[in-house]
Amino acid sequence: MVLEVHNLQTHLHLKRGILRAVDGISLSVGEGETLGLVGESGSGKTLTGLSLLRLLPKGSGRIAEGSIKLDGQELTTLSDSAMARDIRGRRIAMIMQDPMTSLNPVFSIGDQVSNPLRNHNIAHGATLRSKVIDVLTQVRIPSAEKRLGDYPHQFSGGQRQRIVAAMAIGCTPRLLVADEPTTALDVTIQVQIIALLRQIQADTGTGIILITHDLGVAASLCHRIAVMYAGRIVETGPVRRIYKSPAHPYTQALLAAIPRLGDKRARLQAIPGQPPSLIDPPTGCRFAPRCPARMDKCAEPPPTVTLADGHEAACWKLA
Amino acid sequence: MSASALPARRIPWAALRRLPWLPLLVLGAVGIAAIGGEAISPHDPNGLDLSASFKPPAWQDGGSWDYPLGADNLGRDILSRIMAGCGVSVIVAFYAILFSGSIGALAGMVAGYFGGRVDAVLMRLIEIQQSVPSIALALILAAAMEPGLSTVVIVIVLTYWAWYARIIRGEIMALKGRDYIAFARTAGVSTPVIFRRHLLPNIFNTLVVLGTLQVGQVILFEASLSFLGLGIQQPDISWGLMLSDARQYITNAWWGITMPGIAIMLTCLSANVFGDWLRDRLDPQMRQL
Amino acid sequence: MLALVLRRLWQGAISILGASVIIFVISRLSGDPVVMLVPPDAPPSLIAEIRTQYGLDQPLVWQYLLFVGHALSGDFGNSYRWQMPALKLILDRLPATIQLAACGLLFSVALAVPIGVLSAVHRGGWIDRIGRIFAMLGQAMPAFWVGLLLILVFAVQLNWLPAFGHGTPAHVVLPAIALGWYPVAAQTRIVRSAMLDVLDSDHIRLSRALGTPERLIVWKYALRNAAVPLLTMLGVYFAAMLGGAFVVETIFAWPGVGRTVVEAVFSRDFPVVQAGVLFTSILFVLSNLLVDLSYGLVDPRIRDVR
Amino acid sequence: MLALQNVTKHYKTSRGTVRAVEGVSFEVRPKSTLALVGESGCGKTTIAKMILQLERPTAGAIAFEGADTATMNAAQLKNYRRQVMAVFQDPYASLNPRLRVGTIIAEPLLAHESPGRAAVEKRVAEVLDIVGLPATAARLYPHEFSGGQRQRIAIARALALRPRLMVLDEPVSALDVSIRAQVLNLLADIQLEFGLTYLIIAHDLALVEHFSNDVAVIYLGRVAEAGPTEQVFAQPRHPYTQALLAAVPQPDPDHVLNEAAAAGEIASALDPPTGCRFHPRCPLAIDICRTTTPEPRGTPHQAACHLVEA
Repeated sequence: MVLEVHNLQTHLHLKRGILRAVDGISLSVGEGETLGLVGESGSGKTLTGLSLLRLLPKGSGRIAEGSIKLDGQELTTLSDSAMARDIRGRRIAMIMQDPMTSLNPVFSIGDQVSNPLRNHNIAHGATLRSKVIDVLTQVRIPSAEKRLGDYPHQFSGGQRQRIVAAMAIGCTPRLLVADEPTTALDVTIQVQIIALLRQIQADTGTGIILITHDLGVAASLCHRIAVMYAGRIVETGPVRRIYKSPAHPYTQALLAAIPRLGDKRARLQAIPGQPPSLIDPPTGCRFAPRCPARMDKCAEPPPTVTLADGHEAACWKLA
Repeated sequence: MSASALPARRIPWAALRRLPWLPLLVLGAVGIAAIGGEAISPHDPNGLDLSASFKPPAWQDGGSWDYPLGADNLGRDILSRIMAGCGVSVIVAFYAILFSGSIGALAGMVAGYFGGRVDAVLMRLIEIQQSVPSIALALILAAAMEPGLSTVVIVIVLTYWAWYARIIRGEIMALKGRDYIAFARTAGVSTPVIFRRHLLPNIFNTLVVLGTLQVGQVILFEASLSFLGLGIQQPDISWGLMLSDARQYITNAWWGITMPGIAIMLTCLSANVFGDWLRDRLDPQMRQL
Repeated sequence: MLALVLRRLWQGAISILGASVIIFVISRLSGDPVVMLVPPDAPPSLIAEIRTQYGLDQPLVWQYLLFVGHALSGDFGNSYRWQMPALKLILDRLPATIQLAACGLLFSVALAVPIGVLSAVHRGGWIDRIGRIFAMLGQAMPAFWVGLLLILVFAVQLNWLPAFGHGTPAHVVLPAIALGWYPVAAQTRIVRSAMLDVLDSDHIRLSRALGTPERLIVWKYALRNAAVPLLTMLGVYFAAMLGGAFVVETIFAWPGVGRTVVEAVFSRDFPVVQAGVLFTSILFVLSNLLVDLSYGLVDPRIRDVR
Repeated sequence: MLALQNVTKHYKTSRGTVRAVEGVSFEVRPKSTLALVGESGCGKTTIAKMILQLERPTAGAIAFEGADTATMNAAQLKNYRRQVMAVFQDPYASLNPRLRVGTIIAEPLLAHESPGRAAVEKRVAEVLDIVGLPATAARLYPHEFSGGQRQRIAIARALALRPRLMVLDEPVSALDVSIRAQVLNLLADIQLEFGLTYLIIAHDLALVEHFSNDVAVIYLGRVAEAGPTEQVFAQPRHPYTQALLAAVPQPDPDHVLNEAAAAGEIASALDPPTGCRFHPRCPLAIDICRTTTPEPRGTPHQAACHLVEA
């Protein structure tokens, strides 16, 4: 396993109280595997990604408990300078949502793409330049060597996301955390970035954590899916099982709530209510207040039930 | 995150409990001295007493509590003169802020909301205004007119209206782009109602904050002009004028230039701290001003 | 780029023209300007002569055009007091003022940039707090008072530095500090808030996520982004220095334009006042022009967009 | 009910003329839903702004029940504004945070009628009930509600005057997946109940197929394809529509995306391609596509493509 996370708890210390944004999740990513972390806003998926890099909001964010192991090495106890030197950008890299803002507008892309290579002592001098051209060519930036001196605003949104990907893969990281990498893009561009991520994985064998709210994007890219709700993983399993035979009522409800092409139902199955506050979350199953299959038992924490090889769900109904 | 995602900006009475008391105390004292005038000052501020000439502050050798902050070259009580100077500062600040604020706000609102040619003309006017340094403007005004309180006010208004106009214009333009104003326009709500309901409440807070923050600047400006001899004239008393008088005796009497300066500093400091506090409460988005 | 330069030049010319209107109109506010152009005891024949000579019997618009015409040919009239062309008087004093303003700006920027950056990086820390206190104090102290205090302490009491005059580098220290003191506060605020904005941006977050050392993030990647507001600031504050120079030059007996104009106001030496103020405005507009043109150096977007 | 005829909008900027909308025509049938679909920058929002009279068309006509909006007098325009209401994308930006919900909802009401206080309160309570919020909501401020609830308030406000046409600009794209269905169902319900006509602007094709009766696919300011939703989605004729549909990820791991359907990137409206604006990305482009703008062919299912038989 490239990454193994066990019982991770990330808290945000706010004025209103402690927000348990990530509340005891466990997951793993294998070599060449893509894990989809699927959930709605506020489900804790983005903070999970930032926890892996230990880049939580300064002052308020804290990893309260749990372990994060990268190739067997524990990250939660590593010093911050060691994280910056050996982990971030070197062994775990990141792609963010908005390509229009994730590149520095006043530095040339040559400088920005070479920056991680230089900082991590991957290449210097003349080899640095050829390496940068290589990486840019790998993400299919046309005539890369002529464009090293260009600035981000001279590229389109899709190209910028390719450049961000180039910055991320330059040091051939073991794990790529992609936080909504296609959400800000148009459909026809989105499909190109999906293809690019697939190609990067085929070329380098990197593990990918894809953080997304879009069940379509997750289905097209992931090998396994972990569905998050209110700070917890409610169901995890191989992609086919999650979409074809979802076990947790939340996963089922989510899949029923989205319109699909070619599917002309008159009404969508809405999920009533809203997610709970994570400052003072319910003790039992967090989806219970909105769940159609709610039982008395749901007031207690639900057990994690193994349904098939690698397919687990936390629900009393399945126990 | 968009600014409108903030909680509704009602007048935050709860927050008023944590008033900045010290600055308010200083400003209150200035206000009382301005209103009370000679009635409450220990000496006649213009009263000469050559025997008390260059009397140091009370805590120094040779000082007496009769002249707590010392006396100037003509033996006039510095404390009484500082108290008398409060009046000028308050009057100048009041009129200058009232006029520059209303002119600037009106220009800014009109230009910001209607845009186009009106806006272009205003922006050019602001640019021109800003190409004459305000002290230079004061100099030619003083050369052309009698220096005095009203000249000081006119100069400050001519200088600061553009500051208000620019900020209010920017705020109106930002507000104008908000979806709730777009909705009001599409729903047929009339322009005066849009101004009253959506624009003025926002602008009002901004104006209050800008006005408070301007108090300190106006006081400094008045002091500078009076110091140069282009502002308040004898026998009226202003802090800047006191400093100008004391300047030539800088080697004999350090208190002459120190005490009025401290009065200026404390008043400005208090006004600025209070303004910052107001801004943080009423208009957290303006923090960089 | 050339088009941009030309457009900014044109706009600058308009501004200076506008400034000349302001100066002209105000100088006519007090009524008959001849009174200011002649000695108080001038005989009526001289007044009439000067009136015709300066075209003051003509309509106001024509008078303005005459004023501009004369100004363009370098004729602002003769200084009554110094008996020499006002223009030459001002031009002679201009270098000293520029020198003082530049030193003042250097002092304030050298203080404001590091304090602002460190305040933003250690937001809420001790540098931030001390910076805030200093900023608060700075904004409450008029430049002339700072100047007097500096003279009191460093010239009168300690006798370290000269209080008056011009010539050696030591002479410029106190006036430059007095001039640069007030803007430090506002500049620190601008740098701090610009840095806070940048440090909170996605691209800095990405830089961190890719392991860029914090030192590089702050002093290279973030600071260059913050440079645009910083540059704007430079233009505005160089201009403010020119304004402040009127007061500071008077205190320190600095032989610059400011002191000359202040003295001219008291001797009602109107040609000198007009020339001095107009040249301050020109300097003002030129400095803003330079700043506008230098944006392109730090921000590549501006190079392409306009 | 609403008809756009050759509507064009050009913006003059310092960098040149932005041809945001170019000769767009379509018609919205009463009590039905027409969807405008397209990618960002295609001009769909500009079209909505023109319909809402926030912008004036550079050329062309927008007619409401046969009357040209450009020639309306003040009273007619006011009546038009009363009949046409808008719901915007971001429920955080579209409600004034300083006003109580009751005041927000009553805003259009008070602009057109002068009912008494009690009448206003009654109407507000009525529409709040329709959108599924308690009458007590009127006394609260927007920040006390979640995104989905705020969008309900925005819908209530648009509904207060019982308009005929509602322009829905991406009404659910700012909401979470589980909340979207609630709001979409609500919109469908009130359409049926009050006989409303909808013009919805969206980029989510599955949503459009689900929600609309007719659709117009916009590419770079022009209508590429338009017609009854069922026909357009079942048999897309324009290569752009085909590419769009092939690129939508499906919540189905067996679905294969067609990555080659539309290569390259969208051109700039500052300098749109000649001829068919899609030709640089079109896998089927032939010579005529580069030179001649294709006219729409077919009715009611029309496509503006040289390769489509009339």
